[in-house]
Amino acid sequence: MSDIVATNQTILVVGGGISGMTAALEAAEVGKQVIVIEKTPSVGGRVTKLYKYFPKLCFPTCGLEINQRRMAANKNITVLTMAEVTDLQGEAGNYTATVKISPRYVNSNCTACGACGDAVEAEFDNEHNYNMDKHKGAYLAHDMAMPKRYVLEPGMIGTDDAQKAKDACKFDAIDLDMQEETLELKAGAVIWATGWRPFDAAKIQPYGYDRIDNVITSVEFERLMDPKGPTGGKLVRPSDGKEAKNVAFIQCAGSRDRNYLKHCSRICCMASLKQSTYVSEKFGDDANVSIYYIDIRAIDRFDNFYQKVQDDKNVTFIKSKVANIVENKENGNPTLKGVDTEGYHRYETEHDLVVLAIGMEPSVDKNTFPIEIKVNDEGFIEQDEANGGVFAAGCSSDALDVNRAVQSATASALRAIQVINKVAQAEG
Amino acid sequence: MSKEYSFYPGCSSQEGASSSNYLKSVNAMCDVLDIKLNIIPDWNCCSASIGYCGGGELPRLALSARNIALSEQHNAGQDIVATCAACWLSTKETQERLDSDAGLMSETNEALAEAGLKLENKSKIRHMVEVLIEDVGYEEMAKHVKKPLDGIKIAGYVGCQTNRPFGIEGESFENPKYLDKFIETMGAEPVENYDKKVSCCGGALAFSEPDKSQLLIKDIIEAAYDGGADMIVTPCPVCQMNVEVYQDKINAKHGTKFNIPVTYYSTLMSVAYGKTGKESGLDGQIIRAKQLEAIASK
Amino acid sequence: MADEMKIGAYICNGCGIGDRLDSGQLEMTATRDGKAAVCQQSDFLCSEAGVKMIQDDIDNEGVNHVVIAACSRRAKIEAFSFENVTLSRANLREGVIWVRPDEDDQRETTQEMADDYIRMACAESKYMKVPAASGQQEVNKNILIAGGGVSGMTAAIEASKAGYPCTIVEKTAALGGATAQLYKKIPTKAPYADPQDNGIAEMVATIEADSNITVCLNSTLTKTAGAPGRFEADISTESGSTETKSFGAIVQASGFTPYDANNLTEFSYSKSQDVITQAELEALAIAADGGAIKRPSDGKEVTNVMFIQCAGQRSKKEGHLEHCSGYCCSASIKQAMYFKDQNPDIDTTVLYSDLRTPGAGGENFYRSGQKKGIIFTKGIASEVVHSKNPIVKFKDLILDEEVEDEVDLVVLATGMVANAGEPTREQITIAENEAKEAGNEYTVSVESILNLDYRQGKDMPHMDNGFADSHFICFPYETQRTGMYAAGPTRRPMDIGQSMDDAMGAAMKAIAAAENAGLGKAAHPRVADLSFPTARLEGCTQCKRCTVECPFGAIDEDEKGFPQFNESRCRRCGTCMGACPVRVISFDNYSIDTVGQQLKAVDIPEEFDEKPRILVLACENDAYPALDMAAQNKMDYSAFTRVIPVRCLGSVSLSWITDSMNSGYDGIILMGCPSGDDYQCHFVKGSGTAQERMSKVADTLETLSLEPERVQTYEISITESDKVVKIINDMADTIEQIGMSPFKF
Amino acid sequence: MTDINTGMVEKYRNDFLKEVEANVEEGDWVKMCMQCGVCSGSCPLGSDWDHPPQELFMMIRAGKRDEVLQSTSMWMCTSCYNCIVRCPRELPITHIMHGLAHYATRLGIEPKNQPTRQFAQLFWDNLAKNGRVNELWLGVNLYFMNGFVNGIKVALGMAGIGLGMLKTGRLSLKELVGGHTVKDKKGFQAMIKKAQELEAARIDN
Repeated sequence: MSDIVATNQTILVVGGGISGMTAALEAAEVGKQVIVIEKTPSVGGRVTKLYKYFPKLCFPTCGLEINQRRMAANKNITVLTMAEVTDLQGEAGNYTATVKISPRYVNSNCTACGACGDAVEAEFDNEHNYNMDKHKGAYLAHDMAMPKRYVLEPGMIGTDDAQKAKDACKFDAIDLDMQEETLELKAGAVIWATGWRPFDAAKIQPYGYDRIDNVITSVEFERLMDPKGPTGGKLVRPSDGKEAKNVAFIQCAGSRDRNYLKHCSRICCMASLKQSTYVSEKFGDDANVSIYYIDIRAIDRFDNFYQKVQDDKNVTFIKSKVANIVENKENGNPTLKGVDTEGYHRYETEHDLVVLAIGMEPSVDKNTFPIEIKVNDEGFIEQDEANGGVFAAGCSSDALDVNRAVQSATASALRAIQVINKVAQAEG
Repeated sequence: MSKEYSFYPGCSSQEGASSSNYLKSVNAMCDVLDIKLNIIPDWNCCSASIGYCGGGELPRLALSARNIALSEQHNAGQDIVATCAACWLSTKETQERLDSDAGLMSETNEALAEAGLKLENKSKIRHMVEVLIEDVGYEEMAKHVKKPLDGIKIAGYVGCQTNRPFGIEGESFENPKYLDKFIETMGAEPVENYDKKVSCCGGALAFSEPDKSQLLIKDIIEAAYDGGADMIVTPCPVCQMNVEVYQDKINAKHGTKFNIPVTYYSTLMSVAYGKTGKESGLDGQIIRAKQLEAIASK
Repeated sequence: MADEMKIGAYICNGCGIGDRLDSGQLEMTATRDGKAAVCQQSDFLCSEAGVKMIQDDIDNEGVNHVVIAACSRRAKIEAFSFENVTLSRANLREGVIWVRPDEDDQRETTQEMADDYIRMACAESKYMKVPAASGQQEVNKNILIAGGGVSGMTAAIEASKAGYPCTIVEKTAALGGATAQLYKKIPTKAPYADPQDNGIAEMVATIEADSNITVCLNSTLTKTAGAPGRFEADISTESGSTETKSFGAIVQASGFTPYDANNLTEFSYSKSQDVITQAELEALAIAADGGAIKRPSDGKEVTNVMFIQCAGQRSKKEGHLEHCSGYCCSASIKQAMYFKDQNPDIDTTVLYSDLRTPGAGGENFYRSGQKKGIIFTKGIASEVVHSKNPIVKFKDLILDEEVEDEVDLVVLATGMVANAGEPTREQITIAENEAKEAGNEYTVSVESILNLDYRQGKDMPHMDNGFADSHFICFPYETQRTGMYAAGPTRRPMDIGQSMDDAMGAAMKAIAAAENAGLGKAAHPRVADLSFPTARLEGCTQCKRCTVECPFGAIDEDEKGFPQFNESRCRRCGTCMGACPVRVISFDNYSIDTVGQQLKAVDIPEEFDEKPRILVLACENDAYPALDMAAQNKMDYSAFTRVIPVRCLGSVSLSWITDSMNSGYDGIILMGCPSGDDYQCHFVKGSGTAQERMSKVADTLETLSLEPERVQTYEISITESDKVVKIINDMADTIEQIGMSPFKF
Repeated sequence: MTDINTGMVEKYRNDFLKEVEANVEEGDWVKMCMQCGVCSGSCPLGSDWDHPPQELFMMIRAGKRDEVLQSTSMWMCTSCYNCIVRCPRELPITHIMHGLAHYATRLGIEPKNQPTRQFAQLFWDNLAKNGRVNELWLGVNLYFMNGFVNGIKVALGMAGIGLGMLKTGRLSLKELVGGHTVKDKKGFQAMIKKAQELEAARIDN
């Protein structure tokens, strides 16, 4: 890692999701030096876990392919995976970041031939599928993982499996003695693109996510549709593998609620509308979707999509925050209790599966930023002079859909370039 | 050394009142755990959550304020501990409301002045359950068990007001676990996912809306039976009374055959701690808790 | 680059290639059939040693055409990137051994597959040139900004901060646009509790103080010619004077027009003075300037006001807007606060169907509105009756009852109509035909903003609901006119906060466009590609297909009707190349020959060998990765398949189809991206255009008396690995049924 | 206070809302409701409410003064606090319900024969007298609150329970005479009186 060149004309991008990639690319494609710090073994972030995008219902990997090709072809970009910024000092035009790099146990010799994966036995939780299934101890996060380089589970190190993996590799790509590294990087500007994480559904006690098998989150539901997901693309429910034809979506699961997240996460309404089409796609007229909502927030052209879903006679909308969910012990169906507030109608309805349209929480906790920075009550970074040369991109700045996250990231690239160009001018 | 608390027993715990047996068992339990309860002298009723018709906001606040003031005067520096959910709740609510509203605070003190009292409003207001969990701890609670309650399956019915809106630190509103832990600690077996654990028994409306309330009670008891419970245990006097005493009426009305004892956590504990049935207030059971009696008389 | 061509072929034996294939045989194929002057093997070609070996040959042996026979062109890109040489990749790993079972009786066909890919790569290599910029390009850092509203001003200020001179062309006499007409704006900072100053004054001051920013007021763009890096814009003032300036790129921030509330007869807008729009309320608020707001009809101080949300929006009704304008809920909250902050006793009711205040700021602002006593009622207004005081008739959806409410003032939350300029020629033609069918006349009612001197039309194409939005979710700024970027409400309905963010993004893209045009590099998605299309005009028949089919309006025609390529407008998709019936258009590194010679290089066995050949032309963006991932997951497909990646299905020349048919291929599969309304083609129209062309192939097959099943076109998304495999194997079955092609020699 | 509902087209004025904010315990929270209905769905006696809490809040905003104050709904509150803990907008719904009930009573327009209304009043009178609740009298009064004959029926109906309670010492006949009480009755009653005066001064003008 010592060969990384970083000066105070370098832009440091923290986070390699769609926002971080975009910011990095926009800056690099006008000739700026960019270093991307990604915590996981591969770039791409949350969107790699989405089956389709709303409102076009196209596949995220399609745009990812282009972005990854752009990155691979661009010599101005250095990507550090399994890396985290542990400290950040300095001011606009002159930052020093301390970066911790966890061992991958696989070096750049790896050709992703897969021999190590075939050689090992032990299995580990598959984070890419929100731990709904397992993967081998030597793995690629997903088919399009970039860098296309295997990873060893730390838990495997010291076991026979680790040795098996090493022995299976013809290219000497596996280095079981790899140690954690720490490096210091200079930077003129920092783009903070650490994105979001789904709110912990177990905290929403009335919905029994921790007690009822057939209550899952929207991000998990997304994985069910994916051919490479835990169900191989089948829309079946966890308890008994029964086809989930009668599906309830609960909006504001964790959002707009002082008990959890006070803010509106913006994407959840559209996510559920999108996911309602999954159910129709799978089961046609046997599909039966109920969407429990407070307000359907399908703004601008998204409303056209909302109108399309409204025209689907298999989808019903109920203005109601579901009060609680109990499990029908006979058939495992979650039963939703509440009141439809449009004219006061009580309901007690059974569904095959309940999907919590889970809220968006900033990945980085308010108080754990490595540098003094303006963060609002919701934990999002405010655009503020006081932040100096640190700029938020994407969902670290607000709850945003992909399109808006990319806009925000593109804007952040310009903010960073403004700083860099000043430095360049000063240095002549 | 023994822990001392300023104790607010509440109307229902008085001698000859509906949960006098609760007080008995609490005393027995505290005796073992070396907890000293100093009763607040001349305490008054908190008006529970049913005084609102006649009593306005301020008069009701004044009631609990008087108790706190008396405690601060006579049991200075001691946490106020209540065994009754309603007492605990009203007192705690009063403290919160007055803390957040200077106007109400001064008006309350104006009223208290008529009784020659002044409120500082600084004492901590706690439920006996909190004392057990936070000050005594499960380990210590377990140490004193002489007669483990082997082979009894118990539905831990937490009810409403011990659980909401304040509840016990670290427990969820929908599925608090502490009562089950008590049961286990005493050597008995808790009913897993007892899904009426925090449902409402109708509270005071058991008197005014008997039919409606008894439907709620019916569900609570049914769920306990479904879970294979031999008995039900609760931390709340109203819950205990409502769930125990109406079983005959429910049987008569709905053709059920309910006959399940309902006791307090303190009853379990004092029996497990080797106290006699009388000391444990078992004689206060309308539906006799025979298994506990058997253990107590061993 | 060296004068004479020298091909170096490098065969990797790693990842099982060596175990599965006879590398000696491969080497022979490369040298004998592929005419590789140098051929070396390596057990680990992507290793430092392997790469060094190749670089040495380039440096010392004069190798200038490199053929890598290893893994997919999508793998080890960083390792296999060499300067000043052409690069071809024979995909032996994902293309051969990973899609074929490791069985002895399969070895022969698998080896044949590999040999063919070597031949194909060498053939391609032979016809590739190292692309060099045309010399046409020039660096021009000046950014043209159409529109002086908050979006345009932001773009100018921010681009200038980065060192790029900007010129704002504003139609009116002042900067500030719609925002300047606001008493206050929706808050853009925590705690998002109160309306904020609109901020225009400071921005104007900043601009005036910035010598890098030129402002042309009372001015419009009467003509915009050229291309990124060399735009020539005629800036004309009202007085008629015109100045021509050159620019590197353009930001279009032409804003919006408020929806015409006169269409809302049900709400008596034109009848009652006390039924007004949000814009009109701003005027009243400015007039009141913190004092009591008086209503228009009689100057009475307003004591109660009702806001009707979604007025003429979110509805398919004739004359209504189908979209949601996104900002109106927050705007009504803000305006209700005008009243509440001045006098809390004024009753303010917001009648909504879905209250839309997304994000952290939005929800805080909603709560703040409630705290201030604004009443929110979920209901649908059916009518506003004009009387002394307007009477609002609505259904309260919560209380489920019809209500009549008499108020002092009604405010209609009408939406945004984009100022996106004229539709494209293509769009106009479609609209005209639709109108004709309906028996009406279609006339373009809007003024052009850019007045582009492009044969495709005067402005950027309109997307959903008439906005100049991008169709892409991952690439929100990708318009179909290179070097021009829409910002603010002309792109998509949005509030001020979003517009400012959006304008910064657009400025960023404009800067990138200007810089890359200066270097002759392509814009998205083939970023940095130096190749560009050229035509042998002596062969051109002036059929104009290239100019018509170019998705990006990159090609003009000279007076004789010959195509004029504008390199910096071009995205290098090759649709023009595919369109050209006389095959005169080509790129240095991608041409009729680079593909045509590959398919000719494939060894076509005799008919009785029972070894058919299936040609797959796969889009490099989605279909080819899908094939790669099928291989990664070790799915098998027919050993008779030969895959050639293409830049876009739009670049596929019919000659490739006819040639391969003539040379005895038994089946041809074209794989492109989904087209239509939700198209996924990165070049917008490429795959759609290709499918149109292919629909005509049937006749060609007839004339050759071949079964139409032999040529099939499919839409493939990148995730559809199972599908691509099935398609190929189905084709193999089909061929078994209908038999081999009679055209084998 | 004039009846706002009679004015045909003078709805959705905030007069009643403001009245509630001024005079009803925790009334200033009513405007914060966003009509999600989680309170209504969480109520154990929900189905017995003519108008669940969230609807009452909307009615208050719509100025339906009499319909709200004369409603039996808030008297259905069992004080289980489910609504409070689940409300996403932290409305103290239980207290608002109590507050509305009390305010209706104060205005004398509450549903007179609503049993909880009657029991709640008995309970207050009972404790206000001695400072502590006399369960026996409370019970006796309760059974006879709807007149003597009906009272006998109820009493007999409850006799079994009463007996059980007596046997187990959880109900004491001592309560018939004297019974539990605070010692400082005078001070206690003065305090209550003062509190009532102060509150009245705040509300009744």
